[in-house]
Amino acid sequence: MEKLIIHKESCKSCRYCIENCPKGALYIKGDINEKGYPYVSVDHEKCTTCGICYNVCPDYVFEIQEREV
Amino acid sequence: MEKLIIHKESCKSCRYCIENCPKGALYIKGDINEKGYPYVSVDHEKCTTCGICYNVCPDYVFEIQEREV
Amino acid sequence: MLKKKPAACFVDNKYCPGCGHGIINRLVAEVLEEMGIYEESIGAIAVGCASLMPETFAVDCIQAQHGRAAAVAAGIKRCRPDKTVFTYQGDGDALAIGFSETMYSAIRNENITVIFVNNSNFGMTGGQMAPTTLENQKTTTTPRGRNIAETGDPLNVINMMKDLNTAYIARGSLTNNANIMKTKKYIRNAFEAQQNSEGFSFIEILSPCTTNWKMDPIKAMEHIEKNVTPVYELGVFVERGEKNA
Amino acid sequence: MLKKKPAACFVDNKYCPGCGHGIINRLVAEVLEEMGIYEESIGAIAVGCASLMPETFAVDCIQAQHGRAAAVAAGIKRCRPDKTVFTYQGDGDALAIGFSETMYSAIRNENITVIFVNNSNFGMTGGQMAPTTLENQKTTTTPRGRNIAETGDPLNVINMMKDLNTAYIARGSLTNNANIMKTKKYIRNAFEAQQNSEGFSFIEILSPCTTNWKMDPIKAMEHIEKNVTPVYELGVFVERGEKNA
Amino acid sequence: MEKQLMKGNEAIAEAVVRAGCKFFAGYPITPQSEILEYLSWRLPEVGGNFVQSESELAGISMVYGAAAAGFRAMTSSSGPGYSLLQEGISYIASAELPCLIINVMRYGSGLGDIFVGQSDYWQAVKNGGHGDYRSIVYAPASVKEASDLVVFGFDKAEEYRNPVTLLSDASISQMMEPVELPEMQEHNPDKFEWSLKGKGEGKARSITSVMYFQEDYDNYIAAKYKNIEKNEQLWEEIETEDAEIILVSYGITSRICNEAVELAREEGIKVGLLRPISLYPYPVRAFQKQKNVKAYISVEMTALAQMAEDVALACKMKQPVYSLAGGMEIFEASDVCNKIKEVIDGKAKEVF
Amino acid sequence: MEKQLMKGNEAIAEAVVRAGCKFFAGYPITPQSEILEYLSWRLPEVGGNFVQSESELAGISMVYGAAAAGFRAMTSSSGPGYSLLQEGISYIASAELPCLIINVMRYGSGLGDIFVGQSDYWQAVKNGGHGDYRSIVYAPASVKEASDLVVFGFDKAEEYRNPVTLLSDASISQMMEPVELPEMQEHNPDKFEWSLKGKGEGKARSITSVMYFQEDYDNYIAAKYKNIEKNEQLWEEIETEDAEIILVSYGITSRICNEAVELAREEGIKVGLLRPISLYPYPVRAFQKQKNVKAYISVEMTALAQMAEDVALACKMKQPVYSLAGGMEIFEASDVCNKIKEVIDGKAKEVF
Amino acid sequence: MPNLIFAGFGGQGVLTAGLIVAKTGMDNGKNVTWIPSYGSEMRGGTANCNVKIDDGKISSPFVKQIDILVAMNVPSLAKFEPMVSSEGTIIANKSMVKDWDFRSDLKVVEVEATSIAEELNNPKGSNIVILGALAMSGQLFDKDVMEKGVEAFFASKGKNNPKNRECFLKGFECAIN
Amino acid sequence: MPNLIFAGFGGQGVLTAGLIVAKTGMDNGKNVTWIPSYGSEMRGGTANCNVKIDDGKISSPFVKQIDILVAMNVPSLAKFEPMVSSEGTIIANKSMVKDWDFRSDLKVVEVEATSIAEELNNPKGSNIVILGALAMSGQLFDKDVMEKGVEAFFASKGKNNPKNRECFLKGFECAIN
Ligand SMILES: Cc1ncc(C[n+]2csc(CCOP(=O)(O)OP(=O)(O)O)c2C)c(N)n1
Ligand SMILES: Cc1ncc(C[n+]2csc(CCOP(=O)(O)OP(=O)(O)O)c2C)c(N)n1
Ligand code: SF4
Ligand code: SF4
Ligand code: SF4
Ligand code: SF4
Ligand code: SF4
Ligand code: SF4
Ligand SMILES: [Mg+2]
Ligand SMILES: [Mg+2]
Repeated sequence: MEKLIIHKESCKSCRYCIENCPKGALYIKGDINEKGYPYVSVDHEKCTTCGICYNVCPDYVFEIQEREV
Repeated sequence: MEKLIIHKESCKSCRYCIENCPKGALYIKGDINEKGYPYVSVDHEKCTTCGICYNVCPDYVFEIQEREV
Repeated sequence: MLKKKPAACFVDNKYCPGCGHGIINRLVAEVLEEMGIYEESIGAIAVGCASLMPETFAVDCIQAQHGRAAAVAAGIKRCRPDKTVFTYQGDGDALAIGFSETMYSAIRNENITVIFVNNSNFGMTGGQMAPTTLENQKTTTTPRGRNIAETGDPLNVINMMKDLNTAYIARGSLTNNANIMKTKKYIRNAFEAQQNSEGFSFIEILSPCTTNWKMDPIKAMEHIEKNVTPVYELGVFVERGEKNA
Repeated sequence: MLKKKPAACFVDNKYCPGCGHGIINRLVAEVLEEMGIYEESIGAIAVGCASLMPETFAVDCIQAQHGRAAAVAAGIKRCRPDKTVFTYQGDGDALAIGFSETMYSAIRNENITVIFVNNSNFGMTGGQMAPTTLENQKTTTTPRGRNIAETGDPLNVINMMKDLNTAYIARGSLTNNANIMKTKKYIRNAFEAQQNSEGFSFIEILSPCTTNWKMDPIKAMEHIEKNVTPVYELGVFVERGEKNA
Repeated sequence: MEKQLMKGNEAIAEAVVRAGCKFFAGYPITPQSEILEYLSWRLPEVGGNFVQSESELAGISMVYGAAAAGFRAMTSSSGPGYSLLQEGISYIASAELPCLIINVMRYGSGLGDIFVGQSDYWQAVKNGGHGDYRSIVYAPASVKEASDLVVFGFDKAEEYRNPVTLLSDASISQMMEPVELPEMQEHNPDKFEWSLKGKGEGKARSITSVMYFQEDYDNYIAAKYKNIEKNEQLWEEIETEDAEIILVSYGITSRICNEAVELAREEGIKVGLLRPISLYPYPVRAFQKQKNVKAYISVEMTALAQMAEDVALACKMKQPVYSLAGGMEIFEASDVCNKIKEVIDGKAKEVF
Repeated sequence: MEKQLMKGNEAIAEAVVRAGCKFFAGYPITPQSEILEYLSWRLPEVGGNFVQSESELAGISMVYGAAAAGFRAMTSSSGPGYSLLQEGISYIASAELPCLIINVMRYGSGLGDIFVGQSDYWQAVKNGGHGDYRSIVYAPASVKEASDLVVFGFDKAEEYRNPVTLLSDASISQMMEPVELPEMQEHNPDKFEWSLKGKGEGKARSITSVMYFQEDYDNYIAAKYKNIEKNEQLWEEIETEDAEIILVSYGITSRICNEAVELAREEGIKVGLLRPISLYPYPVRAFQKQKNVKAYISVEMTALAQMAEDVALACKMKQPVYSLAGGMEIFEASDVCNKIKEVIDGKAKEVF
Repeated sequence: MPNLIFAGFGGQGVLTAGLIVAKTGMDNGKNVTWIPSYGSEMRGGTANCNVKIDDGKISSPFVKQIDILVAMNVPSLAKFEPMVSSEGTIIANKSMVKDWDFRSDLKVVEVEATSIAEELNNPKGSNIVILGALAMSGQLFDKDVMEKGVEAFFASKGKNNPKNRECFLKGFECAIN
Repeated sequence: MPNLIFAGFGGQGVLTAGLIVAKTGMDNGKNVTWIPSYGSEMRGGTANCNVKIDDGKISSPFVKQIDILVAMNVPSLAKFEPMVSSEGTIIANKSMVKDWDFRSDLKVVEVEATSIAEELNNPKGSNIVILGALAMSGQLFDKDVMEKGVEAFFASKGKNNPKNRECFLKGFECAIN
């Protein structure tokens, strides 16, 4: 299981998370979700699970979990 | 003509004028006006036409004029 | 010295014996007459004992809905900016049901003059609690005295208003000749501010409701001196856009 | 570190992309959940974009009339003093039509929590001027920018409220992670004040209305930083009955 | 229960308490203020909440909240204040909450007169507020009936989850009459599944217009009110069996009509009185069973003969409807008798 | 005048300006807000006053003041906001001031739906406010008619010194249609003796309920409205001459009925349309002149068939009245045709 | 059975006097109504109440034809005397009504209600004095019934003051027919 | 005459496209109505308008059976395709509608509206591109009328941008039937 889960169907592409991620781990590929928005993706290598994206996202897109042991 | 005129029919007997007259010139005799109130009278000798009674009266009872020459 | 009831008070008023409304009616009439504007003034008169005024006060008047006098006045003034437009309101009217209209006239800095009679209860309807009712004061809806834990504190509207951008705000009283003269001066300043298009002017006047306080008029004035004035400080709070106090 | 959308946000919200309402909904949900009171909370939800909340927010809710949420909440709280009762309102709702209900809840120190979203316009109805609209801000009813000579100054409600006897008053913002965390703390303090029966708590939150501002969300947040925050100072203004600032 | 001499407003207020109502919020207005004044000390005595709200709007909003919480809740007002309640009543009806609204009618539009009147008939009966709803409306004709209808009103409000209006007037509310008060009862706000109390483990409740989730809403709401119309008609008949002229009148005016019936009967005129107790639903059935009637006269203290329309609809215009209307002065029985005679002599003009 | 494609709300707003109205105060609400938005720039352009008031209550109060000053003044709202205007309308009517009130109807009680509806019929027509007054009510069925009725409404308001209500709805107000706008006219607020302008040398004016000084007030006010009822009925008839079934419908719904008439006529069914333009006074005369009619169908976007009562009263219940009612979905012409057939086939149940 | 109006200045206790009479009626098995003047009608400082007592149903509580007028002052007489039916009765407070020219078709009973109450050290009792005069007039309840009525009323309020009885008796005694 | 719906995201200019068509209808002597979606219906970020053009009177402005659907994105197709009458037409923005499985009973015209507008340096002009495609479909006005309509519309707004004409022509040209 990934440490950072993106519920991409909820994303409305506001870019707050991208703007606020201290690691530059987030980006928009261009694919469009069912709502019609180009949703956010993460570069798991860069992500430190700091939780900022979760905090600034208006649309409950992020979920942060420990890696499965 | 008197210097202080009392429109006694307007008096409602609140006694503000009596309380505030610096000369103690005002008093209630006990006679009742048409509205049913024991109205105010003046002792012209004491009155200096200072105007305070006019000022404190809620019912437009007083009128102050110069004595006719 | 000449003193004669002003022309606007053309017939005996209908207030109870010792009611402050009578004095205030006369002061407003005097100021309008002295300024030479009484024939071109328009009053928006509140529901409350204020509503007894138009019958005995010879100025063009409109009976506002309860609480809405300031909005009614603003409507008139915006249409007829060259006329002097004032409201005449009680504390229930201006601060309870009409709180929003009163405050928003101040917020918008409407170029009107609000004359606001604080007699710490609803006089006309038989002495219920008003926003201004003092702590522990008995009224017909606070028969055991106003309990501020349930009703909140007595409302000092000038405290809320004085930081807004308005022209003139003052609070006077009627307890003696000196206070009455001061109150008259405040009223005059307010109307002058309006004439100079400075914006919103507001005069609160502490006044006795002898009937519902169930007090002898002279006792009622003493009560104002002793108990009301300490809660509602007298003076000028805003003048010509400058905030004092 | 574990982060997961709170249970109350059980389904995607219906706000526009980048709308601050979504963040605030989540913060309220988190606080209620963390305090362990979300299952016994009751929300009085305003008319405005706020009204999109009940469908997606799993807390007992009532749709208040426009402007009256604080009075509705007071009615509930007085009947059910053991429940946590809050309002969720926009600036048009709480400060325009509902000015009196909002202020009187504060005046009476009702033991409720008011969550107040200041997005400086009427979002739901298409971006008309709100009391909070900034000077010169263009809205659909101030197409040439808000002219304060006609409309009055932008309304800083906390200035009016902070001298009243209330429990907790603060203003937060959503422009970055730090501000969001602070805002969350304010919300928590407010609910705690209610739990301690301290009385009225009020949280104003500066929030973007991307759609009606016609701004890209990130630009909208910048606009708040640059233009809105200077007018509506952030911070805690009243705490535990003590007035700060 | 012992008979007591009580003012209408006070008997109403005491009945409110006895109905188990624990929440009042409202604003003073003559001739209704004694309801507040009484409840201001009486409700706290029974552990209830009394709030003198800053306005009628705040009052009805608090009632809306309290009703949503499942409590028996009410407000009262008159004339202009009743107008200000209309938006709230529409919300309460649309959310299908029970509550009691009292309008102690005075006369006139605008500021009006604090004297007795019946000119808020349309407003109460045909919805002063917006949209498709009705309030169940009861009109008491005595202090005793006023207090009984308070309790009955709360029951009906809950049965139909709908606001109930008690349409009193200045005379019923201001006068004292002997009254036996209803029994004290308790009300449990948790007994309703729908009442706001925190969701607990269950699904969150949303008190809002049922329109948003009620399937086939139009038919649902039409059927709801049809049902009320079928079951809740209430009226009193006095000497109608053989009556050729039937007076239709409610509240204080019906008492005067009752006296007029007696006077007219003494003169051998076959007059009866049909007194609607429920104004909504209007007691249509009462009209349908009349056998000998040749004309109806709607007697009411309103210049615009507001109820006469409902009389015409109720009798399906099979008989002519006349009107004795006007609110500045309360009628005397002799006024009513004169009208009856005019009708008999063909001198009156029908309104329908 | 050139034809323009204009939104109903904007055509209304422009007509307001052209009628010489110089004062608007009101509060946003969908689907009415474009009236404000338009006037916010347009009124200042002609030296008028636009105020976005803090609430509907403040708005109607400012309008009351402006109207008392003799100015053409107006406000507009919808549903819940319209409820909040009722107290003020009652005051304005009782003071006999002219003004224009616009209600752009949406559907439902409570918060309701911003989609088109006609469920404020009772509120507009039978007085949402307290007391004995009426507002003259006009219901436009097109953008052009809406703008024409604005000007006509102001004229009538002044002629009778009475508020006039323009009862628009979301579709008329939100759609664009070609429109020729009325001519620009000026209004002189000093032309009225009664308008507030400072007493000057004369007697002071008092704008208040005329009840306080009008002798024989009850009869005066009854006669005033009788007179309006006599002179101001307005309606349109389409193919009614030989019609055996007459649809009665106003506003947007009447247009659908018009289409239904065409469809039904194609099938040889003798159907006509009676479209009330004035809802108060209700066009009773239009019903009285119908010769061949066997049934009326009241078609309206309200679940409770609010207008059907007036149809029954207007036809004196000589014909059965059926109803096609419901506000959640706008009718299609085929819905109306189906109803017509049900009536013909004896499958529909009359409501009166 | 009679229609009464009790009228006087606020403070003269006319509403209470009317109420005592109404309650006495009720306690004696009658139908009764009582209705006060209210609201700004009272602003002038005068008050009145209408009382009806009847064996049968009472329709309007408002009295338009007065059988018995209890008038505590001159303005009350000025206002209500014209409404008294011929052969009707006026009970007047002679302390305040000095030289009134009563209609000749009326029965008039006078009593110095204000002075008597003051003499008896019960200045608020003038309304009870006048009830004594009312009893003496023989137009309504006889003395015992009225006396019991007064006592029962104050008992029910928990305010039994022996001075009220004194006032009542003195009023009965001093009334001039 | 046809009933149309124009639908897409807010910002794609579907309301304007509908309005241009309606105005063109009016200028050509037809009765027309145009009505937008409004209020919270728009909160999702989608917008649409209903347009009716007729020689006779128009009753309801609301379109329940669509003759021509102009769909600028996928959600619009999802929502409105079921309402298109059989034999009806869909004009779709191929830039956003990639692999949609159109109903087989419909006539479909596709155009890369978004990309073309971007290519022509007029990113807000995708709605005009699609009007070109509409003209090409032959279902409503012919090319000249529509072209004039577009120009007249912008002229009346005082916003005549030659790029709009380019967009229109390119749309007409590139539309795939
Ligand atoms: C909408 C409405 N609500 C209530 C009333 C009843 N009412 C009339 S005056 C008044 C209060 C009067 O108090 P205040 O404004 O303090 O004036 P005062 O008589 O004390 O001078 C009230 C509640 C009304 N007329 N209209
Ligand atoms: C009585 C009434 N008036 C007006 C409206 C229309 N209305 C709905 S929401 C709203 C304002 C919304 O603005 P705000 O409260 O700031 O909330 P936001 O949408 O910006 O979050 C208005 C005016 C209404 N529903 N009811
Ligand atoms: S958790 Fe932190 S680092 Fe990881 S994507 Fe989110 S903001 Fe960036
Ligand atoms: S903040 Fe949330 S909604 Fe916005 S782009 Fe990032 S994931 Fe999407
Ligand atoms: S004028 Fe002065 S001195 Fe004379 S009576 Fe009046 S207060 Fe007294
Ligand atoms: S102040 Fe006026 S009303 Fe009062 S007692 Fe003196 S004269 Fe009479
Ligand atoms: S009731 Fe009070 S405020 Fe009203 S007139 Fe009497 S004393 Fe004055
Ligand atoms: S309109 Fe504004 S406040 Fe409303 S959901 Fe959209 S962005 Fe948020
Ligand atoms: Mg007061
Ligand atoms: Mg907002």
